[in-house]
Amino acid sequence: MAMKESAFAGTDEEISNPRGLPITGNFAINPADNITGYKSFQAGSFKFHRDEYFCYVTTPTGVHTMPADAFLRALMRDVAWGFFYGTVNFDQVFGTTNYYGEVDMFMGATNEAYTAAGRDFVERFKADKLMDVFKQMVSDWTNEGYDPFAAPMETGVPWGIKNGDNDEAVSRERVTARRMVGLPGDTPVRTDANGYPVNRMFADVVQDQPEVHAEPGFEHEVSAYNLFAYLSRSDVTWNPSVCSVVKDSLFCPTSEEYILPVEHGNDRCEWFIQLTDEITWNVKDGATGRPRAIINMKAGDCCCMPADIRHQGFSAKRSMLLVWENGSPKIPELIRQGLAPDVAVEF
Amino acid sequence: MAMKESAFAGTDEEISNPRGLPITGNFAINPADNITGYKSFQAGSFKFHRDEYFCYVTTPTGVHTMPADAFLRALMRDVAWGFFYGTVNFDQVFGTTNYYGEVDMFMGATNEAYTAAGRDFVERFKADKLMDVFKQMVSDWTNEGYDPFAAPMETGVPWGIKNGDNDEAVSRERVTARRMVGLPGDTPVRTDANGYPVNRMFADVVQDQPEVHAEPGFEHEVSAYNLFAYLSRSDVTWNPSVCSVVKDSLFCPTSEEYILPVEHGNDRCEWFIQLTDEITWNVKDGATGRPRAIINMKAGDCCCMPADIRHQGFSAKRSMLLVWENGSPKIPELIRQGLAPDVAVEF
Amino acid sequence: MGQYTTDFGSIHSYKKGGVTAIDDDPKRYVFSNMFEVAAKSAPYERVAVAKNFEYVIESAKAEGESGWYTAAHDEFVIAMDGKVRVDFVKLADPDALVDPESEGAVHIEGKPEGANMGYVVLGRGHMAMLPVGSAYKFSAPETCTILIQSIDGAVTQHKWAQFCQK
Amino acid sequence: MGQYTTDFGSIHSYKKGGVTAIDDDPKRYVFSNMFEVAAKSAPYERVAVAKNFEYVIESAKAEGESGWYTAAHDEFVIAMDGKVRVDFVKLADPDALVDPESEGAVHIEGKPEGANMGYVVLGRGHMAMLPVGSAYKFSAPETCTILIQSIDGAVTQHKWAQFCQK
Ligand SMILES: [Fe+3]
Ligand SMILES: [Fe+3]
Repeated sequence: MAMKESAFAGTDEEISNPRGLPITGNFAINPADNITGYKSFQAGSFKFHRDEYFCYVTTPTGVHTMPADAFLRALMRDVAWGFFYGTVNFDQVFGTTNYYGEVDMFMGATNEAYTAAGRDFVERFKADKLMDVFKQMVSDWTNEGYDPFAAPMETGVPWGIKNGDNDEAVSRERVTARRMVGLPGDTPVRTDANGYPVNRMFADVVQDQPEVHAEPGFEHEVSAYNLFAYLSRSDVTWNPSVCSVVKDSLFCPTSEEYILPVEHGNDRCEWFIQLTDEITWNVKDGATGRPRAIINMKAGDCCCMPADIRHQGFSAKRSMLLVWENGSPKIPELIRQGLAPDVAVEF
Repeated sequence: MAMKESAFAGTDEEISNPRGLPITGNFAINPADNITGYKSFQAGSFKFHRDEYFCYVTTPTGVHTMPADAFLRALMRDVAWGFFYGTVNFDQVFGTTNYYGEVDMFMGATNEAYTAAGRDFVERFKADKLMDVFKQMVSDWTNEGYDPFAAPMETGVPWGIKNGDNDEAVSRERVTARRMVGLPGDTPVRTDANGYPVNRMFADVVQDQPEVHAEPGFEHEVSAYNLFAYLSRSDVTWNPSVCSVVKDSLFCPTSEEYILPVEHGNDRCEWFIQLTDEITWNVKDGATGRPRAIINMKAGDCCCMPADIRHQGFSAKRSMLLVWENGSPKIPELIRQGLAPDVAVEF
Repeated sequence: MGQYTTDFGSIHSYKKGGVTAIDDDPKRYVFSNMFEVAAKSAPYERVAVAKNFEYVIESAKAEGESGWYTAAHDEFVIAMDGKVRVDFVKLADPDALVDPESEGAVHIEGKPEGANMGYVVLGRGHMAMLPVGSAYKFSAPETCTILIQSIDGAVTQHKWAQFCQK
Repeated sequence: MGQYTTDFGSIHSYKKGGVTAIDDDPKRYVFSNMFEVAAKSAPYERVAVAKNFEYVIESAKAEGESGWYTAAHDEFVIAMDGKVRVDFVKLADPDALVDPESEGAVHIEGKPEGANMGYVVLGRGHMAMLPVGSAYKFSAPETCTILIQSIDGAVTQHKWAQFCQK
């Protein structure tokens, strides 16, 4: 029996605010440091600066240090995904939780040791205001030759003092088909000609196109494209893009290589359909960070990420993963209120 | 810090074995994989293999995946340090605990989630036998141009299929002064001529030598050298070497840059004396892995690591750190039996 | 750099991964393999392999001809491991065959009335739209697997206990 | 690449870091700064800044001349931030001045008897041996800091509560 989220009572269109936090303002972008050449940034009580190796997040409760590559890869996803669904844990300490219009930014809020000791720190921001700071941060802190979207074997290193930029790479638009890739007027397929060569690890992926025999007048409806070829030409990793849409059901396939740069903390169930090759997922508790499971997925495997966990994937060979999201804005609050289960299917 | 070779041979005293484990044999080195070119290794029920991005540790309870750079940097330290004092956590799951002659190798034994769920796995090995496998592993898995001892800005990347080796780098002899560096017949000072140029981040460290006016016959006793110059010429990071010895009191200064590649779990108190610049230490509980403190050390700061924690350091600029160890073999068992405190000083 | 071989899997040859629990119940991950599900089901049984509230992803064995289906919303199909033809008819009176407020695909007895829209032939990894207002039919010269993005409905089979890791 | 400035600190100019507890007692880390300890102590007070069972590291303000010391074992000294001269005498009868089974340095009244061994002049970062069987004396034209590797003994001062983070 289909359980629709609209069947549950008790939702409205207000933005959820489980911590009851006020909106914080006070944004600042400070001039480049004389030695490192990097700007520093401020959002509320959060201060951000980087040097040759590290990015630092400072709050009234302390300083958190992250390697620049890990921070920039995570920041890039948070920016490109528009804070995504639920929580983007840059690592086990710092991250953001999306309430869709407003965002909680936190230090330690998803880390058992921090919360148990009362050392966690959270502030709430208007999403667009915080996004503006994040976008300028990823732009300023990315050097020429380094692409935080790329796999390690496909890009340079992020270390060192400020040295040019890679705004072309960090300002890529996330691709979001309205109905399906390849439909007239919708997201175009990828080709050599429009700047998407086949990735070296997908050289054996057949690039044929489906036979499409539309009768006159039905060209907008009888439509097909080669999804595997499309994914074999992705120039980014761990960056789901919407390829087909059934109401709130979004097929978001992506090409994956090396490590998902964040621990994604679900605010709803999310499904993974492994289209090719193999990914291993480390699953931890969403609230505490304790390891819960390790999941190995091979081509054809289907697996649900429950709403109460966080997950991080490892893909040794570039692989194709179909991430499947239910984009309904009502689900997270239903789950928080205990009106919907953490798991997608009980059997 | 390097153990004395005699530790491998076993001592007259009984070797501690808190888990009461039998010694495991069954070592194997398997031929190179046809695709990746890397050998695989086995020690007891632990199996090790690597591919372009990752190193994998397999036990009967599961597979643990680590990025190749993190694994090789940690393995390099475990090898160079002779399993060090206490526990070398390669990350939060895999590692070794040294019992000085014998070694426990574990998956999840220092991770609360693994132990609470009974998913931890431990086997015990003769130290010299396991060391032999580890040495061949670090040799086979390190490619030409990559130095797991070096800071990220000073070396290449470890990714890709097997491509040459860097045995010169991975087989460096650790430096262990018997009485003091620079004494006749003891560890020599470092110079351009013997292959130790000044590191770029220490270009401003004065290279003068002390005035030594020894009366005839006292040249072996009236002796001094420039320790800061010596450290400015270190070609490795996070690799303490013994510079002066008062019985079991070992001054083990080292030059640090980027991140300590392991989480070192103490089996006794260990002291840090920050000689120059700045290091931040993330301190976690030794048994559970829960964050306990963040410690920021600036030049002149002195700080003890208690016997019940693990620690990992971050150094943005290359810095000089004096690691001070009490090498007495009796201490760990005293602490385990509750006969000595976890802290060095109570006040 | 070595040559890479992309591993696709198929209804005839697939490997399964799985859930290694550290501190959890594997059932919560609803882990199955679409090729196994298709292989062990009757042709064109549309078995849910993923479900998120009302939405589903169905795996089916494509073998010979299917019946005709329609739905009150778009659906999409991916040919996972072989050649599949999809024929389309523009329904003359869609509301007569499927409640416009309803969700999920419905089976239609016999070929429905309406204009011939054409057809597509999908190879491995090709995705086609199954547009609202039309009926569609699959045919496959050789056994293979199709994956359908849809909504839980009349034709959706639920066999979780049979196929999912416990 | 930029130019790097190594930060040494000195008795006249030092910054202190510190312990930020997440779930612990900062006292367990026995956190102090050797320059602060030296600055706030009398000349040549040998104040322990680190201790591990019997072993200690002492910080002392070097200023003018110290008395003479000896120990029944080697010790070592590092000049941290300025010029320090160390004079050595080969003790004619070391056991008369320090129990050969004892640990830690002892203070000797007046210049001890024995052959002149020579002296060293240490600059910043230089380390010298204070060899067993000898007596030694420090002198510093300008105030600076010395760090001594030794064993807890008669001359070692313990002022933990005064200098360590609580
Ligand atoms: Fe996710
Ligand atoms: Fe350590």
